[in-house]
Amino acid sequence: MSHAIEVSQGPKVYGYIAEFEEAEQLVQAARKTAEAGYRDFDAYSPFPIHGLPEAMRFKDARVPWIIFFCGVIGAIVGYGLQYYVTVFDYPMNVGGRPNHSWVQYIPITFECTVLFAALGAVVGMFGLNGLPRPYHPVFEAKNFERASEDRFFLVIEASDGKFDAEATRRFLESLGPTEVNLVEAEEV
Amino acid sequence: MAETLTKPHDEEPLIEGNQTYASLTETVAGVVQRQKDHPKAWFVAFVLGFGLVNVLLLSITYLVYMGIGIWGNNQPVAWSFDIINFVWWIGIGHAGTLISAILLLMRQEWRTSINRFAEAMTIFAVMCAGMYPLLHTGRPWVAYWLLPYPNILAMWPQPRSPLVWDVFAVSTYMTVSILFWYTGLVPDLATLRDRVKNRFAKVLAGMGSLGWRGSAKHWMRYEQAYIILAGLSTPLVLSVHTIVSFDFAVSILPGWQATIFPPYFVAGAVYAGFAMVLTFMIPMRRWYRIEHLVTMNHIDWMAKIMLTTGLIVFYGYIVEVFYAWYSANPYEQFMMWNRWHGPYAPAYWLLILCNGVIPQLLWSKKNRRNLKLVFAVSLVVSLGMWLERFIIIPVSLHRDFLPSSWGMYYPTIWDFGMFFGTIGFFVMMMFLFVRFIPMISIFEVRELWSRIRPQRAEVKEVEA
Amino acid sequence: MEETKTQTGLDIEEIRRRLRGERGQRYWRSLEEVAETPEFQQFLEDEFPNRSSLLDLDRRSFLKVMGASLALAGLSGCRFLPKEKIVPYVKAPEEVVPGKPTYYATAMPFAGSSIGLIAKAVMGRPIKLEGNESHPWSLGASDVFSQAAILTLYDPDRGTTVKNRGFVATWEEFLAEARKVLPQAKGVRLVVGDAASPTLERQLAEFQKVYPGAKIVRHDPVSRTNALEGAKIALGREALPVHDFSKARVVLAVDADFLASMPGSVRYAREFAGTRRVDEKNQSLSRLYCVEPAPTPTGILADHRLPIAQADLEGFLQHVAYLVGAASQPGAANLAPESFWNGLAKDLRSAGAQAAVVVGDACTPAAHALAIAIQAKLGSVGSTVRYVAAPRPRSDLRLSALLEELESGAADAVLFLQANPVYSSGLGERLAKAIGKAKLSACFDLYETETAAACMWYLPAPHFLEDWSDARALDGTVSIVQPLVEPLHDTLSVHSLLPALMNRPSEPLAEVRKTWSVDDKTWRTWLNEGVSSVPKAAEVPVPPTLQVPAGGARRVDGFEVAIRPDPTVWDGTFANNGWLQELPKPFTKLTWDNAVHLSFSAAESLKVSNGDVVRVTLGERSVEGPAWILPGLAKNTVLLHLGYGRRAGGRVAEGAGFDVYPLTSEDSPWGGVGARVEKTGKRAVLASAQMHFSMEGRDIVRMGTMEEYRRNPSLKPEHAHGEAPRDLTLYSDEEKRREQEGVQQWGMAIDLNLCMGCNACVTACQAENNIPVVGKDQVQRGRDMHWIRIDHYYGPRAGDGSGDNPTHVVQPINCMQCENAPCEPVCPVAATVHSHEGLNQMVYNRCVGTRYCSNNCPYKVRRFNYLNYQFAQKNFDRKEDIPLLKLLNNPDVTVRGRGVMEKCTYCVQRINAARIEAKKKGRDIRDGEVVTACQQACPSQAIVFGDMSDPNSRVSQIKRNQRNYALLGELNTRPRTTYLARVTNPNPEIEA
Amino acid sequence: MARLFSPVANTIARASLVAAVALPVGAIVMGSVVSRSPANTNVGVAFEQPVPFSHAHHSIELGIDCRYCHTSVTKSSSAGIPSTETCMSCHSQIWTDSPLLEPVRQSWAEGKPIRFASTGEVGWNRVAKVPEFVYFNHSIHIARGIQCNECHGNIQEQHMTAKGKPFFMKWCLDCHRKPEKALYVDEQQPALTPQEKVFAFYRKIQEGAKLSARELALKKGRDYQPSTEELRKGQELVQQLNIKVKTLADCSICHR
Repeated sequence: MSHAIEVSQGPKVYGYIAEFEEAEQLVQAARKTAEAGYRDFDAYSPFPIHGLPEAMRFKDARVPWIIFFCGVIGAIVGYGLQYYVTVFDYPMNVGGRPNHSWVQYIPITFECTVLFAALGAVVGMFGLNGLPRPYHPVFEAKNFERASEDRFFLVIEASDGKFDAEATRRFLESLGPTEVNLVEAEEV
Repeated sequence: MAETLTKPHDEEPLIEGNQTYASLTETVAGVVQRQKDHPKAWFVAFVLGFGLVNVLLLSITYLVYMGIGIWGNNQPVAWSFDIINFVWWIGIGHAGTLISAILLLMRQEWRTSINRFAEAMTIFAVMCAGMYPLLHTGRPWVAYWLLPYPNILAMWPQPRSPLVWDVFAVSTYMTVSILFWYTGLVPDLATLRDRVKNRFAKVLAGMGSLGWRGSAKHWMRYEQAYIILAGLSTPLVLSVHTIVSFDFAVSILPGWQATIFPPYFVAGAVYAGFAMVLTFMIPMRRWYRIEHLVTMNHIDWMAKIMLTTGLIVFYGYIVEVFYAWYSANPYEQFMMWNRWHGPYAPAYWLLILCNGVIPQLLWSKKNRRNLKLVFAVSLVVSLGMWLERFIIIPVSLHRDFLPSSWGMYYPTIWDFGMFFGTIGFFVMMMFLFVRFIPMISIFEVRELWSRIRPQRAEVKEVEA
Repeated sequence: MEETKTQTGLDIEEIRRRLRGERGQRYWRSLEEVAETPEFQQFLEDEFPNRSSLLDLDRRSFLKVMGASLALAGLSGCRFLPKEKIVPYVKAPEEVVPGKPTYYATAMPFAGSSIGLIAKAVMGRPIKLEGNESHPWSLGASDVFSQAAILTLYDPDRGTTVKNRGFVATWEEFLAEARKVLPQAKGVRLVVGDAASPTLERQLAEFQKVYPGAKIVRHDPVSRTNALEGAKIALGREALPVHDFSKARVVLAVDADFLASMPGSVRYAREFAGTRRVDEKNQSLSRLYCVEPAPTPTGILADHRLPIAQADLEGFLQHVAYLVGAASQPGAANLAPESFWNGLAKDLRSAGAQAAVVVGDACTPAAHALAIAIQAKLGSVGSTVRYVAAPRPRSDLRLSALLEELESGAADAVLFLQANPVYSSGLGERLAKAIGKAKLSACFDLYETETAAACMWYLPAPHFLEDWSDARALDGTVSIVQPLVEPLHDTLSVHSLLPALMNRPSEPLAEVRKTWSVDDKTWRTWLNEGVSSVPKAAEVPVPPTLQVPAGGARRVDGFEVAIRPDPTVWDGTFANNGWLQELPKPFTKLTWDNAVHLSFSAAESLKVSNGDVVRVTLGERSVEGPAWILPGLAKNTVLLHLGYGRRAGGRVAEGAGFDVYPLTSEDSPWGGVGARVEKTGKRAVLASAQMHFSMEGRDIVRMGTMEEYRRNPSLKPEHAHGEAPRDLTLYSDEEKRREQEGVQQWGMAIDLNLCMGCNACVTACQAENNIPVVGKDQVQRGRDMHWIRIDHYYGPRAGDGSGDNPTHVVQPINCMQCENAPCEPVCPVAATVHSHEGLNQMVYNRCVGTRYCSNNCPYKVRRFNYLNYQFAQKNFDRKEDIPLLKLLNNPDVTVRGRGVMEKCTYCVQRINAARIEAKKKGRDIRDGEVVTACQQACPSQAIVFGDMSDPNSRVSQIKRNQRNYALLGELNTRPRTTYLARVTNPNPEIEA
Repeated sequence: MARLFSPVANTIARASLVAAVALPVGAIVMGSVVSRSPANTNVGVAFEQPVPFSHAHHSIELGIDCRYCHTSVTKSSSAGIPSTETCMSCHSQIWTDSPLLEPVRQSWAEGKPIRFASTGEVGWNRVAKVPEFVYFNHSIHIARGIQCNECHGNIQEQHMTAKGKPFFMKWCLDCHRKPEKALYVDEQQPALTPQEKVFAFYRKIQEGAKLSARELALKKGRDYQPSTEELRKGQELVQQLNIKVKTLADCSICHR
C-alpha cells in the first residue's frame, strides 16, 4: 500500500513527523506506535530518554562485543610485539634480564588493550549509528532544529509497510502532539 | 562517601532556579554564541597565557639549538624540572578523567556540570606534559626511536624501560581522553549547529556534530559506548600515573625505589587535578554566570575529594619515613635524613605545609563554602604537588650512594622559562576552550534536569 | 693577517700559499699544513672514516636529518651526509698502512730530567703518548704531564711565527738582526730553561767560545739546587740522589712526594708498589713514614704520616740523625711523640741497608746533607740510594745578577731559550722593564709568554714531537728525542737556532748526531729502543763516615708559606693545557684554579671558609687568592701552588687562578716563615670536581692494618652488608650464563694498596678516548666528562680528631661494567646493553639522551654531553670549533656530539683491535694483549685488566685475592671492576 | 527547518574518513619504501669521477689483482685508495697521451692529489661508505673468506663504479647473525685458505673458469640463497674458523 501516494518527481516523501513538548509524551507515543505495528519509525530527543528504546521495542548489543574483541586484539598485539622484539628479532642481554622478561611487558600490554578497546568503542558506535551523516531527510522537517534543544519528535517513515498517508497522519495526531507534518526530502 | 555525595545532604538542588530545557541550553550555548560580550577577565587571562606561550617557544628554540646544557641539570642530577613538570602536568590531567569516568560509574550526578570542563583540562594538561619527555632528550630529533616501527636499523624500543611504558601510557591516555571528550561533545555540537546564526560557525558545528540528530537508537548505542569508555578510562587513568610512578619505582635509587609509589602518585594526581579544576571553576562560574549549574555544593564536594586524596598523599609521606626506618637500609635512612636536614630541607618542610597541613582547613564546612579560601587552598595544593616531585626527583638524585659524586642542583632561567611557558599554554588553551566550545555538557544537564526538576504541574504554574 | 693568527692560531693565508706547493712536496708537511682546508677535512673523513663523528652529523645535516626523519619512517640518516670526496696520496709513504697506527720511541724532557715515551701516530698524526717499557725511568708507565703533552702539540694558542715587537716577522729578519748585534754586544746572556739536553749543552759551550763573555743563566722555577748544595756539604761535590725502593723495607720520606711529582717518580712508584703487594703468601709489607708540611699522594700511602711545618723539617732530620747515631746532638725532639721517635729509629736501624731516606727538593741543603749522613750511617748507600753527578752544569750567573746587569746596561743582548723568568720568578715586572733596555732581546718559546711580551723578538719553538733533540734522565740515561711530525708552525729547532747565531746554519738532526758520533746501526737501535747506550752519569762516592754540620729548626712565628709546583700545571709550563687545567687536583679536586690552602685549625682561627679571598703576605710581598681548607696541612702552614695567574701564554692559561711567584725569590723559592694571612671579605667561585669527602660510614673503601688483615683477610667491616648472594634473584641466570660460554669475559681489578691518586690514568683515558674539556663553568655545574675519576675520602681514622691529620684514601672509579647493570633495563632505545663478553656497551649513535641510565647508575660514572664540548678549548657554545684539535682525535673512538651519554668502555677499541689481529692468526686474545689506557699509564700497576673466564689470567689470579671486593656489592649489580682492600702497615709500637 | 548540508555531503564525509586513515598510512609506507630505495641507498648509482675508471676493464680484462691498488685490504681496516703513483706505474707507459688520463698526469706532475678537470674539486667521489659511527674492518672479513662482492656487488663488471649493496644495519646483521650464509669452500680448489679463496675467485672470473651457482650470484652481485647442504657446510666452516657467532651481533663489534 506504500504506493498510495505517487510522487513521480520533485521532493520525495520521507514520512510523517509528530512534535511533542515532553519526553514522557514521546515515550507514550513511541510505545503506541510500536503497538500499532509500525516498524520503520524513530524518535528524536535532545537527550537520551530512559525507557524509550524499550518502548520502541528496539534492541542492539553489538557495541559491547566490538569493544571486547578490539580489547582482546589489543592485548595480543601489545604482548606479541614485545615478545617478538626481545625474543625473536633482536635478543639482547639487557642488564642480565632474561630475553623474555614477561613481568616488564605487562604495562604496555595493558595500555594497548585499552587503546584498541577505546577506538573500537567510538568507531563501532558511530559506525553502527551510520555517522557521520551530515544530510538526513529528517533535517528537512519543520521545527526539527529544536530536536537538539527542547522538543521531542516521532517520525513514521514512508518506507514502513504499514505506512499510509492518511491513516498514519491520523494515527499520529491521536498521540497528542503539538503538531504533525509531512516530511518531504530531496533524497530518502 | 559515594552515598553522601549522591543525595545532596541539605536540600540544595544540583541545578538551581526555575529552569527549562531552553533556558539551560541558552545559558551554556549562549556563552559560545554571544562572542561579543565576554568578560574583561577573559582577555586579560588570554593575553597573559599567550605571552607566556611566546616564552615557551623561545625556550624550546634555544633548547633545541644549544642542548640540555642550558638547564641546570648535571651529574648526578640528570633529571629535574623537565621530569618534575612532566609528572606535575600528567597528574593535573587526571582529575578530568576521574570526574568524567569514575564519577560517572559511581553515578555521581553532580559531575554533570563540571565533567566537560575537566576533560578539556585533561587534554591540555597532557599536551603540556607530553612536551617534556620529548624535549628533555639530548637529541629530540631522534626521539621517534621510542616508537616501535620496522626499520632498516633492525632496532626496536627496549620494552623493559619505563620510559617506553610512558610513551604507550601517555599516548593512549591522550587518545582515549580526546575520544571521550569528543564523543561527549557531538550532541552539543549538534545543538550549536541548530542554534548559531553565523553560517561559518554553523558549518563548522555541523561537520563536528557528524550529522547527529538525536535518534533514540543512536542515543542507546551512544550510552552503551559512553559508559564502557568510562569503564575503560577508569583503569587507564590509574595505570597512567602508576606507570609514571614506575619511572622512579623500578630504579634502584633511594627515594625512588618505593612500592608505595603507584597508589600515592595516583592520589597525588587526583589531588592536584581537583585543585586545578577549582582554581579555574571558581572564577569561571562567576564570570560566565553559571553559578546555578556549578553550585556551592559542587565546590563543597570537590573540596571534600581534595581533602580525602590529600590525606592519602600525606599518608604516603608518612609511609616513606616508616620504610626508611623499617628497611634498616643506610642509604634509605640517609635519604630521609637528607630530606629533613639536607640543603633542600626547606623545600621538604614547605611541601609538608602545603600538602599536609593547610588542606586540613577543608574539614570545616564553612571553609569549604568560602570561595576565596578554597581558591587559595587549591593554589597552595598545586604548589605543594610540584614541590613533592621536586623532593622526589632532584633531591633524591643529588645525594645517592657514593658521597664522592654528590652534587647540588640549581635551576636556570631556561628551566623556569619552560615551566611558566607550559602554564601559559595551558591557560591560553583553557580560555580558548571556554570561548568556542560549550564548557558544560548541555545534553547531560538537560537529561539531569529532566529527572530532578520539580513536578510538571509546578512548572505549568510557573509558566502561567 | 695578524687577526687570523690570534683568532685561529693557524695562519690561513700561509697555508693557502703553501698549498700552492711552493715548498715542493714533502708529504707530512703538506698534511699538517692543509689542516684548515676542506680537502683535508675530506681526507680525514675518508682515509680514516672512524675519525669523524656524530657531531658532524648533528652539525652538518641536523635540519635535513630531522626533517627527513620525521617525514619518512626508517631512514638510516647516513644518506643525508653531503657527497664526500676521497683524496688519495700522490705518492704513498712506505711505512704507513692506511688505518693502522705506527709507533715511534721518543722522550719528553721535563723538569731537568726526562721520561722515555712511545708515541702512537695514525696517518702521520701523533695521537697518543705511552710510557716506553725499555726506558728505565718509564718502565712502560707515564705521568700526567707526559700523557697531556700531546695536547700541547695541537694547541691552537702556540706561537706560529716570529714576531718583532708584536708584528709578524721572519726568521731571516731575526737572524740578520742577531748576527749584526751579537758581535759588538757588551754582554751576551742566554737564559735557558730546565731542558737537560747534552746537545744543547754542547752548543751552549760552543756558543760561549764563539762569543767570549757570553754567560749562561739557568732558570728553572722548580729547582733542585738545595739537593745539589746538600750533597756539596756532605760529599764535597754536587750530586743528586737516585733511589731504589725495590730494596727498601723502611722508607722515610721527608716532604718528598717521590711517588707522584719528584723527578723519577714513575719508576719509584713501580719499585715501591713491588714492596706493597699483599696476598695469602706474601704478607711482608714495607713501611712508609711520611713527614711533610702539605699532604702529597705519597702521604696518602704512608703508614705513618706526620704533618710538620717545612721550617721544622731540618730539625726533624737532625733528630733522626741523632737517634740513628749519624749526628752527635739531638734535634727538635718536640716535633713528635716519644713512641714515634723510638719506633722510627728502631725501624731504620733494623732495616739498615734496606732503609731509605728521601728528602724533597724544598728541604734545606742542610736537611739533604743530614739525609746523606743518615743513609751513610745506616749503610743503605749503594743499596737503596746512590748519588750521581748532576745532569748539567750550574748557572754562570744568577738571575738577580742578570737583572742588575741589564739595568746597568752591562748586559745588552739577552736571549731566553724556553725560559720565562718574567712570569716564573720573583723579579717579574722589574725584569720586564730591564729587558726593555737591552739592544737585542728575544724569547724562544712554545707560547708568546710574559717574557716574550717583554722582549723585542718572539721566536716560536717547536714542540718536542716536532723536533730532533736528546735528553738525560734522572740517572743520566740519554734518550734521543725523535720528531713524529714536521713542525705545524713556522718554528726553528733550538739546535738550529744556536748554530745559526754562530753563523753556521745546521739541521737539528745533524747537530744531535754530532753530539753522539755513532754509526747508523747503533743510532737506529737507539731510536728504536728509545734509550741510548751512552754511559749514565758518574756515581759520586760516599765516604764511610762523614760529618755534617748540625741542622736546627727555625722558629715558626705566625704562618709559614710553603710554595710547591702545581700538581697539574706544574710551574706554569702546562698552564695552557686544557686537560691538565681540568684535571682534578689530588686532595682538593679543584680544577682551573689554584688556592690558598689552609689547615682546619688555621681556617677556624681565621674564620675563613672555602672560597673566601684572603691576602697572604710574606715579607713585603703579598698575593690574594681564594682560600681552600686542606686537611692534612701542618697547622700553621699555608700551601700555595705555582703555575697560575698567567698574564700571557694562551687563552686557556690566562685568567686562571692567581700568581704566587711574587712571594718567591731566588734564595727562597719554596716560601718562608713569618707570613700573615687576612680575610679580604671578597669571595671567589672555585670549581671542585668533588664536594663531599666523607664516606658517611658506608662500606666504600675497605682498609685496615696488617693485624686487622691477618684477623679478617677480606677487611669487610662487621656492619657492612657485603655482596648480595647470587641466588637471590627473580630470574634464573641460566640463559645468560649459556650465552657467555666459550666467550672471553673482561674484568678489571684495582689494588687500593698501590693507588696513590696520581691521576695518570685520568689523563691517559682522556687522551685515548677523545674526552673533551668542558671548562670551569661546566665543571662547577657538575658536568666534567672524565670516564675515570679518583675519588678522595678522609679515611675512617680521622687523625687526632682536630681534622688536621686525617687518613686519606683514594679510589679510582670507572664504569664497573656491572653484570646486572642498572643502567641497561631503563634505556628506552637499547642504546646501552650487554655484550657477550660482559661489556656494558654504550652505543652513542643510538642514544637519544634521556639520561635515565645515569640516574640509575649507583656509581654515577656516566657522563652526558650537555652541550657541544668537542673541539672547543674554553667556550662551549657552538661558536668555538678548533679544527687543529680534530687532528688529536683517536680515529678508533667515536667523537661524541651533544645530547648523548658516554662512559668508560674498557677501551673496547683496543679489545676489538686485539681480537681482529688474534682472529687473523686463528686464536683468541692472549692475556696481556689488551691493555686499557688507564692500566697502561698506571705507574704502580694498581690496575689489572683481562679475561676473567681464564683462571690463569692475571686478573683472575688477583680477583682470587681475599682482599678483592665489589663496590656496593649489596646492590647485586655484580660489577666486573672490583677493588682490593687497602692494607696499611703501621708500626705497632707507635700509638696513632 | 532549512537543511544545512545537501545529500552529497554524506558521500564527502565518508570519503574524507577514508582519506584520514589512508593518508598517514600511505605516507609511512612511502617513507619506508623510499628509505630502502636507491634514492636513499645509492645502490647502483654511479657518480661522476675525475677519471672514468673501470673496474671491469682493469680487474677482468687486464686481470689486475684487487690488492694491486687496494694495498691494505688484507692488513687494515681501510682497503686503501691507490695513489697517483700507482696509476702512473702503468700509465707512464701506456695511454700516456689519453685525454681521459690528463687529471692523473697532472696530479703526478704537480705532486698534488687528483682533481676533477671540470670543477677542480679534489679527489674521487666516495661510492661505498658506512656511517662515521660504524667501524668496518676489511682485513678480518677477507681473512674469513668473505668475497668483496658480498658487499661491493658486481664490482668486477662495473665500468662506472657504483655502490653494490645498501649498507643498512639490518643488511650487515643479516651476515653477522648467520655467517654460514656467506662462508663457503671453493670445491674446485678446497686447499685454499679462506683469504686465498677470496682472490682466487677473481682469477677464476678472469680465466672464465666455470663458476658455481653461488659464485655466479656473487659475480653478478645478486643475493644468493644457499641450500641447506651449503648451510651445513657453512656451519662446519664457522666451527673450523672458531667464529663466535653469538658475539657477532654485539653492538661493540661495530660501534665504539
